[in-house]
Amino acid sequence: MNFSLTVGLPHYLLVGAMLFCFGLYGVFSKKNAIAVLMSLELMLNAVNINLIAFNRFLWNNPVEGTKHLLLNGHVSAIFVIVVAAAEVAVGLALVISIYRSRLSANVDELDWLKW
Amino acid sequence: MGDIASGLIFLVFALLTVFSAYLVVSSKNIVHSALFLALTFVGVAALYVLMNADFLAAVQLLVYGGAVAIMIVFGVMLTLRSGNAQNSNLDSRNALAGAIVSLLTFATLGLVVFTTEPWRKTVDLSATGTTTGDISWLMLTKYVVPFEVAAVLLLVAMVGAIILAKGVNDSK
Amino acid sequence: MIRMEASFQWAWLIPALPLLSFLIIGFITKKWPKLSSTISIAAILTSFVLAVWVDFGVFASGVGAELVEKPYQHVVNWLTFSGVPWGLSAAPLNIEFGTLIDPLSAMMLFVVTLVASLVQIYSVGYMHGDKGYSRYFAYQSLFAMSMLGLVLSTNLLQLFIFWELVGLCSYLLIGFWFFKPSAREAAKKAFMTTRVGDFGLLLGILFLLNKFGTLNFVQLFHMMTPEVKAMVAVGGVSYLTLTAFLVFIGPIGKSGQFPLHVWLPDAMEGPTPVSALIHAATMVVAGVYLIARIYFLFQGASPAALEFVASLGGFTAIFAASIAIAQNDIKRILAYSTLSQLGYMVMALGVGSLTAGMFHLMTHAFFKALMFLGAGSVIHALHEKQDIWEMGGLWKKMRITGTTFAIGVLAIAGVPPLAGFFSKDEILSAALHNGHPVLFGIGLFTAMLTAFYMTRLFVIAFMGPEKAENHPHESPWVMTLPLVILAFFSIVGGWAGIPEHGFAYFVRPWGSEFEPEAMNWLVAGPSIIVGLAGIILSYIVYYGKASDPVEAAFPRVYKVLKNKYYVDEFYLWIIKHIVDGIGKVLYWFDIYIVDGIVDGLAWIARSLGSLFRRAQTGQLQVYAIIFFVALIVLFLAVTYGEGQLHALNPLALGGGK
Amino acid sequence: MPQFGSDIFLLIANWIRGLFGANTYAADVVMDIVKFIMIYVVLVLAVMVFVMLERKVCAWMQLRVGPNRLGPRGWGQIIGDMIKLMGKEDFRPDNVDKWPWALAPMFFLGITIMVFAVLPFGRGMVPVDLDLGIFYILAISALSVLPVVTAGWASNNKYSLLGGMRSVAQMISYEIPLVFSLLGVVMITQTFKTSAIVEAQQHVWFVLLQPIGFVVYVIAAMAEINRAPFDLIEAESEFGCGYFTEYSGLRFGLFYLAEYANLFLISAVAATVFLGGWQGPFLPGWLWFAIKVLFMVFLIMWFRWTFPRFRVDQLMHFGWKVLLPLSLANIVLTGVGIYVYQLIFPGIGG
Repeated sequence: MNFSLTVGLPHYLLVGAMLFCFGLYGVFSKKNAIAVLMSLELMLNAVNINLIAFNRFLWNNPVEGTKHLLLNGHVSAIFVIVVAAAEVAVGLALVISIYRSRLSANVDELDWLKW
Repeated sequence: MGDIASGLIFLVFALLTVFSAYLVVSSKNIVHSALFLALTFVGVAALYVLMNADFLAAVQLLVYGGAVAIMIVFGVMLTLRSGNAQNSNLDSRNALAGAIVSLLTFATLGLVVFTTEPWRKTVDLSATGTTTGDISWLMLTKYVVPFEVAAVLLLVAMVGAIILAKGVNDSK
Repeated sequence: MIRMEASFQWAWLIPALPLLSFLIIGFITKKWPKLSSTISIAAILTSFVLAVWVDFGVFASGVGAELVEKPYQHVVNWLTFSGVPWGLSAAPLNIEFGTLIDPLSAMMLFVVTLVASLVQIYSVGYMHGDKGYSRYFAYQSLFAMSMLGLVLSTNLLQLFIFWELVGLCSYLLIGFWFFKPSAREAAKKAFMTTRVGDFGLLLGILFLLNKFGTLNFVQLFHMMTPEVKAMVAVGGVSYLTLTAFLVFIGPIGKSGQFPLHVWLPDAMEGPTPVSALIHAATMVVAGVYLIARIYFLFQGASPAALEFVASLGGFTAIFAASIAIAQNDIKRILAYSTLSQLGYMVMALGVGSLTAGMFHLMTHAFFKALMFLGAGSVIHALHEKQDIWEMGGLWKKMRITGTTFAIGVLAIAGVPPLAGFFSKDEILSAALHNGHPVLFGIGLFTAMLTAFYMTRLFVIAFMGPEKAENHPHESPWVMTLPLVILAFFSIVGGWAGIPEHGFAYFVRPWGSEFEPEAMNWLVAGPSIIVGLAGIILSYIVYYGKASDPVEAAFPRVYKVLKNKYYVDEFYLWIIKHIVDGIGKVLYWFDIYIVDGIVDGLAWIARSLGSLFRRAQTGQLQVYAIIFFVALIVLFLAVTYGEGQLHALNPLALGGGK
Repeated sequence: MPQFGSDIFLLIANWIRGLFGANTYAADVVMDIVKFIMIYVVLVLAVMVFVMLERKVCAWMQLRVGPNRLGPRGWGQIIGDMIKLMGKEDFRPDNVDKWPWALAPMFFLGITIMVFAVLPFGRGMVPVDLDLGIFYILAISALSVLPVVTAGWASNNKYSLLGGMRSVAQMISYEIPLVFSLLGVVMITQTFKTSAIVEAQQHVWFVLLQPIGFVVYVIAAMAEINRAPFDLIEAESEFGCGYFTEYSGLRFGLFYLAEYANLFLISAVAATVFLGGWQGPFLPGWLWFAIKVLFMVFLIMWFRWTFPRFRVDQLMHFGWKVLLPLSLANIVLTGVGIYVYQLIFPGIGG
């Protein structure tokens, strides 16, 4: 790969991958349930970066017969954001309700279903 | 000149995003994590702008920065017990395994990114201008059903969140 | 010819009508006893008429002889196992249901429907007022259906099904008064004991099926080639011999031959008409009928098989007859008499005379049913008293019963010209003629014993001193009418063997030549003499006695006989000590070895479970880590793997690599 | 319509560009820097004026004199206060969360300043004329909750934390009607562009077409910037000074500055979206803009010194059960109105 300052698809994808993997690490290793939620948000953002990068570099052309750009990636990203918002709302509500009954938001302690 | 500038700008925001994402997961104080999360969102929004996704950048700021981050901070504050903020975001015993698996995942993703020939595009298609109209056009034509479904999802999530957080009043 | 064919093809109605009756009674008219009995009797009488029609076709024309060579079959296919040809038949296995008509089955049809009809009519009087009146007739109908189906079976499987059905009916009817513990026990005993025999029969059927690929009697008969006869199973035993032995185990159980005879006396716990029908005239002779049906198998087997059959029959005959001398229960005497006569029949078959065996089967059915019904009449009159020593003086009070009973006694004793004389004479002459002098002697002695104990029964019960506490009275006409009819047949039944083209002309093994045989007075003479001797001796010994003089004279022998040679006790001892011991060993084996293995497996599973459940940490994050590890491995395998996975590359990356 | 001095700032801008000749890239960079500085200058000046104005208005409404010692009629007071603020010790309490505590005021002000980039100060005087203008304003100002919460939390003080928590509840609740109230205008003009919205009001101000939207906007905006009667976040009588209790010196000054900058901001947005922006006869556009902003500022000050403070539950009740339905109804009404309008005058808009 020749060195160039021109920013392209792989760069964005790499940023997305890094974000995703940081999120993954957070999901894997955080004790606090809210931290896990945050890490999830990171992962969702990483996905969004990828979606938009793909849209930008691979499908950035008008829809046939119209002057509109093909922005499927953007629309998908919006839906991801919608879902993320719903997820955060419900997730936080769950965490708070668990916290209320257990006085803890520690994921390690949420193992009532184990063996 | 422009290439270098845009490259530098990308570099700045990419680093901001990635570094604050790193801090989100590495910070020992969960409030700091939440704040860095907000910073990450802002950085991602900036990346969107660099990709000509201005509408999405604004949505990102509005929804993630203005709502999700705040909600999370709020949730943190509601579930934080006094006096232990400094150690509120500890790693569990899975940390090492999690790190290894995350690294592996990253290696895999990197492998895919760099070995997939059609993806090695650096061409700036230089399509500029607003994306708002096109997104709305797509939303109201091709994706109108998912759009409505998303609306229903949000409503359901809202009701669910309220019920979960408030608790059901049994005395009724 | 056409007319006869017409009657033959309606033969299936003969078992079908009682079945219909059974269903109607069972499902509809159970609440109305009179209606139930009417339906049942109507059904069996119709069957009787049909049977007579069929018999007319078989015997009253020239068809009978043809049918011996080429039996009439009317079949419908039931199961077809297509594919691999079975055994020697080299054709797909076909299991069919149908009716087989030849003189043998025609004769049986007549006997069974006649006796069943009479017994059912008799039962109207005998079972009057019983709580289970409708149930009784339902069982009777079911039994009639089963027995007739058995008689008409075209193949061994069909026969086996009906064989088990009659066993079931026997069980149900022995235990008809299930509130009596003894009835329950007797029913169970009968069922269990016959199971032993049925197991052998089933094995035999499987052996036949395995080798011949068909169970149809006619087809089996035509396969009895010399090559087949030469087939060796184990060691020096030919395949057919082995199979014949196995099949013969069935009749041993069903027809109460020696080791498995113990159920039949106990079966007398059932209502007396049931004993008459099932345990004297029809079901118990099913075994004899089975042997006759597959007689070609025994003919094809080594002579040892028939030898064994004959010996067992002869032994059973004398064995049961000797027991009968010492019994006091009227029905038990008759039961042991039945055993003895069944032994006679089996012996006849064993010495090579199918004709004699079947002839005796028929006559025996008449006079034994007569005596059972007579005994029932007596018991009915004396309100369930069965000990002959408590009877006495019935002759004066119950003329019809007494007279008909006397005819039965004379018939079984072999006094000419009654039925028993002809058939017994035929057996004895066949034994002598076919070179079994020992069996001839046994037969002769048994004949004397038979005359002795039957006379003993009659003398004590009917001619003994009158008992004041008894108020016997003659039974109603529905009970005496069957007695009279059966008495008639007991007298004339034997005359079927007299004409040139008589019984022997029709009822003979398939493919055998008819050899007319004149009355052998050398045999008949001693037979008559021993019969009369037995009667006279018994009369002298027992007339006017209030207790058994034989008991006083030979107490030890009497005791042995009284206790039936301790066979039941011996069985009990075996069961208690040997079977129980084996059971204990097996129990130990089961607990510590079998259960040990099972428990060990369970323990292994449990240990593995408790080991692996550690993986079920309940922690989402551990699951997520595992999930992602798997995902990465899978992805790399699919994307960069060689061989099979290589083909999936386009799917994984949309064609890019 | 002749407007004296209308384009004076544009002339200056063109002159600066002219200095760079053909090198438009350098000219753009320099102009961006100039714009940035100008925004600061305008902002600081405006805030100084507003602070003084508030004291004067407050005094006037309470029949007092107000500051009257320093300078003519007391207007020198602004300078004095500034010097005092800058001279004060920047005191950091012991157990604060250092970095968030230190950065919160800066972010707060920074976010506010970012929003000014899209405001049309006059004809052609939009620092960055984004397509997304209004949406950008909303998106950026949505972020301003965060520094408030951060400040409240980082101060490690019960009062501050309570203030921060209240700010979350209040700002999130009122952000929704705020966004929706502006949507009506966006539906009519079919653009987010601030300059285009101003242009569209050449004949009629949107306050006339969107009276409900305007009312909702003003109320929600006042809540957004935590001004009385929505000043629960810093309710002095309840818990000291809310989220900036622990701040002093220049950091406190930054919050103070940001608060008045926000006041400027919502007044400017109101002027732009509902009051015709720089549109107006005779006077230069930027002057019209300033007048309208001042009017809005005065209006909001008026409210502050007129209404009592809400209770927390009343606040939430009002936001969710009155303003939100009202703004939604406004959107529906606007939609119906546009539909009817297009039925009557086909071909216009769409």
